[in-house]
Amino acid sequence: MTNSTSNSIENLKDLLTKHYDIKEFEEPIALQLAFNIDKESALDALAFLKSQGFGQLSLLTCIDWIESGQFQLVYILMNWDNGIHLQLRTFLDRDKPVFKTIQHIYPGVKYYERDVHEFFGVEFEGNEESYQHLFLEMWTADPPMRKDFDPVKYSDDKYSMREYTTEFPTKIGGK
Amino acid sequence: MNLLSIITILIVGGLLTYVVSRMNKIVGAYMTIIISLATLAMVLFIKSQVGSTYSILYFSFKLTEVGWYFSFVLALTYAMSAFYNVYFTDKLLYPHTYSMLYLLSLGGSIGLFFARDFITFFVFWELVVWSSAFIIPLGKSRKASYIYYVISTMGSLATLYAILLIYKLTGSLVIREAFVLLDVSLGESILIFGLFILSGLTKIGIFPFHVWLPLAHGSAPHTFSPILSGGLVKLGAYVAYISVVIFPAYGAFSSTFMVLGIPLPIYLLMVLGAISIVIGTLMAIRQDDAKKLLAYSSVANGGYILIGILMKDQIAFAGGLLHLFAHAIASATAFLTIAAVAYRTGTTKMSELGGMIHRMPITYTVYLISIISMAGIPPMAGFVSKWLILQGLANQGLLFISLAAFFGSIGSFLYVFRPLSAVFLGQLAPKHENLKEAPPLMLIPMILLTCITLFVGIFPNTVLESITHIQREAGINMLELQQNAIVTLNGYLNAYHVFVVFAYGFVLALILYLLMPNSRRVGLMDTYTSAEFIYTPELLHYAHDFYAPFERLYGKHPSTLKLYERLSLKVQELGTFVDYAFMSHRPSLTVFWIMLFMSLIAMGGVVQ
Amino acid sequence: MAIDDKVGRDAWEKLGDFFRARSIWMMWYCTGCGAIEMPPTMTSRFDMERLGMGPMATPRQADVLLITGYLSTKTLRRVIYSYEQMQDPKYIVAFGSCAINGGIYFDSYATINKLDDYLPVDLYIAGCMPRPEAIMNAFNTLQQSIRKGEADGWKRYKKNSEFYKENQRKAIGEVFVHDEFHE
Amino acid sequence: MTLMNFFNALIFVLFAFFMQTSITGVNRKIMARLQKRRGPRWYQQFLDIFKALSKSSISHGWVFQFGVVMAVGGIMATVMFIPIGDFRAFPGTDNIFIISYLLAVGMLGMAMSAAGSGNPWASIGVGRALTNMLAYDMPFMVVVVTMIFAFKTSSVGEIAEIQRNIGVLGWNIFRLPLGGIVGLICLQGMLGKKPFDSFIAPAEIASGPMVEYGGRQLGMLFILHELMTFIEVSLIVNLFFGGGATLLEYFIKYFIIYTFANLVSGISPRFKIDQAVTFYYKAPLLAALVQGFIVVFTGWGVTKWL
Repeated sequence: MTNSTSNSIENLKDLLTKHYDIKEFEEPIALQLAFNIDKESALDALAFLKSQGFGQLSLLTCIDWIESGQFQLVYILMNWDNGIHLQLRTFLDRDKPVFKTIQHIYPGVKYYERDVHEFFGVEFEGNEESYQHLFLEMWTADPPMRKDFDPVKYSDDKYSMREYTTEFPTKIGGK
Repeated sequence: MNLLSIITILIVGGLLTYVVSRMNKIVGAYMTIIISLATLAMVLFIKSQVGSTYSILYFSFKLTEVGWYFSFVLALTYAMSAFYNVYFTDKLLYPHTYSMLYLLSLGGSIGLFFARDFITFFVFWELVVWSSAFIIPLGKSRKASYIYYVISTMGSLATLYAILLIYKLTGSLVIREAFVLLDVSLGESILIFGLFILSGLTKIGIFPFHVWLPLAHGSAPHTFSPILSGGLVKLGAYVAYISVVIFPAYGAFSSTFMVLGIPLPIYLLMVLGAISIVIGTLMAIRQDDAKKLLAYSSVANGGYILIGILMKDQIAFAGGLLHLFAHAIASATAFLTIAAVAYRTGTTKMSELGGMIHRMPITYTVYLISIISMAGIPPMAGFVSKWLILQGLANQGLLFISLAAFFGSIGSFLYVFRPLSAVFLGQLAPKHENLKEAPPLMLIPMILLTCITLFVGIFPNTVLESITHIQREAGINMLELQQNAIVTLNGYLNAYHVFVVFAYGFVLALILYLLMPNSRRVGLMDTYTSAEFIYTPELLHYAHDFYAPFERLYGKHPSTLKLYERLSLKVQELGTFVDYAFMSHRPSLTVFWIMLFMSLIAMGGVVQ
Repeated sequence: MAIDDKVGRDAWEKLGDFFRARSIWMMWYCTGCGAIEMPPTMTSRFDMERLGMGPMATPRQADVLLITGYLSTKTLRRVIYSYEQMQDPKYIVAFGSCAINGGIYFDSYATINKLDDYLPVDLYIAGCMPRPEAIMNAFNTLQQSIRKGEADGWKRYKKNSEFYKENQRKAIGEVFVHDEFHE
Repeated sequence: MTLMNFFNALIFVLFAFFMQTSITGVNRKIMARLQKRRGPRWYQQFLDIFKALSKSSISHGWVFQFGVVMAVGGIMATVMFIPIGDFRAFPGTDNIFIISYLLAVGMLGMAMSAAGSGNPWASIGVGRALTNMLAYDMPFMVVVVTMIFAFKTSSVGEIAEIQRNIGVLGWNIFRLPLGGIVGLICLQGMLGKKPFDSFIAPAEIASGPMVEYGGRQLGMLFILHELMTFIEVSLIVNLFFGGGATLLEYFIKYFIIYTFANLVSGISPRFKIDQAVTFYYKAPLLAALVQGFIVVFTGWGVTKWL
């Protein structure tokens, strides 16, 4: 089983490098391939991979690289025939994070895009629903998963704390 | 003021109403009310003249006890439902014909009940069949009227054949003498009995012939359905009465195989009645349209009435006749309440209604009391009649029929509760927010009928009195009635005591209830929804597929209507074959038939 | 029944408290991780029914609402809606440190820290999920306080309801949610 | 129908309530011991009822309250018809059909007020309760009809009298064995005990019809449940076990039968409602019919008995 999948990972790599200029590939664990791709060619890469048998979009999530001022979208795809997981990663600008919806490729991505928009503020053109809230009810502050959001400050001023009066006895056997 | 004047007033009045309502619909409708109320009053008035006979033209009438009882029930149902005509005239296509036929059918049925000889009987029978057949298409569907007309004509033709057979055998046409003179073999008496009762079975809607009832009642105009199920079904009961009591059925069939003391032909009819109870109940539980549901309940209760009358003993016979009265009142009231709801909301589909009690409380109370009587629960008339029937069945030891009777009475809790909960209780849809109570002229008959049901339920002896007169006239030993208790061979019922104790219990519960801290009024939507916020009452109202788990048990049931349709297809195929074989002009066929006959003759087998 | 702090309980309420102390029905609403402590409290080893307590299916029938753990804003809306559906007199027992001062979720944007500002709590049970012994002890204390008439959380909620309503509005905005899932 | 009758009847209802509620309390302890726990005090059921009565309550309209009062009133009236030994509150009214149909008043009253609360759980629960009634009442009524045909009387007291005259072997459980077994199985359905209590399933439909009741309505419905249990169990005692000549004898029989039903309910799962209907229409109905044929056609156990 493994030699057939290992060479299928090999020819997958050649296939991808032939079509798109992908600098380097990572293999975090067996049967998993991760690579970075620029924003423009990410869309048709996803369409191309769907045609190559990656029928399932397992997850769409976002990573906030606040130092380099970038958001990183990660699409995890899976191919049921040979069991290969594939992580397609693209970088977005942090101040104006905009990307296109891929509902026409993977219809299931509708709620993932809505979740990423709610917690990171990334806009997905073409998916009007993504501008509504999914988990948070009546949330007015800015998206909570961004690194520049301070939960402790939010929690302190929104939810009252219990004040503890600290009059412990100054010495043992005190008053 | 005698019987002839009643019938003439009705027939002439009907034609007169046609002319009047041609000019103004509303006045025509009020005419129907006045005339039917007058008929009711006159019927009550002529009670003292029992036994006298009249004759006019070719018809001759005899005022009998049973005739009076039946016409009283009919006149009451007609009079009460007439009040609704005023509101529904503009919804009808031909209101003037409706008013005329309305009165003609009443005239026909009263004439029928008092007919002395078969000719009058049959003429007035046809008058009723024709007038009701033309009223039904004024409602929603014409197909229902076709099916109704076909089945009842089949019945009436069978009766006509029986009448002619009797005339040939006995030479006399008077009902009471003709049957007595009959001394024929067993086979012929079964033939006559079967043919004569056939029209009764079709009219009551017993099992094989019940197909027309839900279609006709369900789609008849709203004001005529109560008469159809409350009144016209009782004509079949009268035919059953004649064919069991006047025609010495028990005597004629005494030589057949006896089932627990009941001759086989009559026992088979009772089994048919039992089957129609079970089918009526099962189908009524499934219906979504309230009128169809009540129609199927009429099929079920028709079964009770037939069983009661066929038993012809001291208890169940009285039970059958009382049930005839109680069911007539209860189902007429139920239909009237559904008509009132339909008048206000425009639909009788249960899944589209809900929460009517908050806008039509009086209609709700009237419906509640009518279903308590229909289900046979104590303080109402329905209980006394069902009690009598069940006592009679238990006394005779007929297990299967009493099983069907119990299934009918417990099953009736299910199907009477379905409209109560789906139409009147539950969530009120916003579109019904500003509904008003039924108009006052509609409330009068409803409240009147409810009081009658309650009164007869507490003092059943008032009606049972006239039923004992019928039993005396029919030669059966009469029901033993004490002050207001009924004493039978194996049971004792004092309906007044039951009511008093029920009221006493109610007062006790009320006192206990009022002692406690009172309750805070809360809106209908502030209800437990597993802590979720729901804002659409229509979705929260539970009315669709009310008894889903039970209905699934008999989901794929064989339907008699489809059986008839397949039958009619077979007849058409036969017709086309005959048409092809004999009627076509192709020479080859004629040559074929000639050759066939020649060969037969040649074989010599055909000659002798 | 006019309710104010100073006046004692009239005879009717004293009698009522006598019965209410010995038969408490618990609402079946497990709001947090402490709910897993209830099965051992009910079953054969500790047997809550000895105290006359038992679970009941709906808020209308229940007397005591157990807040068993942290309360996120979404859960708090449902808890407040259920609490208001319960019949007076009603009590609240809060389990664990998350209800007392936010516990380990004190810094989360979604959970409230001090339950007392939003709902009148009659009894706190310390512990990061108290064991059944602590729960049984707490129920005993609750019964004594009901018998003595000190468990007046529902009176406080009625009396200074605008204090509670104000806190609720500040923390979770509108209790009744109107969004696509509920319309 | 003198004033004495009414006073006796009131005493009788109170006696029925206190006897049944204390037996329920004892049974809750027995059920607890079944599950190896200690269980509540014997008077816990009284505490629950009076606590429920003492609380404030809500109402969804006049039918919501009227239905409860009508139900409890109907059931109190039915209790007055039940004979114990020779004590009858109202002589001559203990007809089986009156009792079983007055039970329907209780069911209808509760159904009406539950549906009036506008909660879908309640309507589902009521639909199931009525289907359940259609299930358990068929075999029971066939047995009742056979008894009426056999003993030529439909008064509960007289049937009990007939059985007592012949002594212990005269009990119907021995004369009509199949009928007795069917009676006990139907008792399980009547009481709404575990195998057949899908209409008050607490987790599935939030205790069915009882979903919107709190405070005094809930207390009244507890009283209704106790009185209904009293009626049904005493029906079985009178019809199949010869009723009680003395109060003590009646109490012992009553306690044994009710505890037996409770133990069966303690260890059995819960039927879905259509399974309950198919269950009752198979074996119990067949047994009841067979018993009926035996009695009607051969007369064993009735005419030909020791």
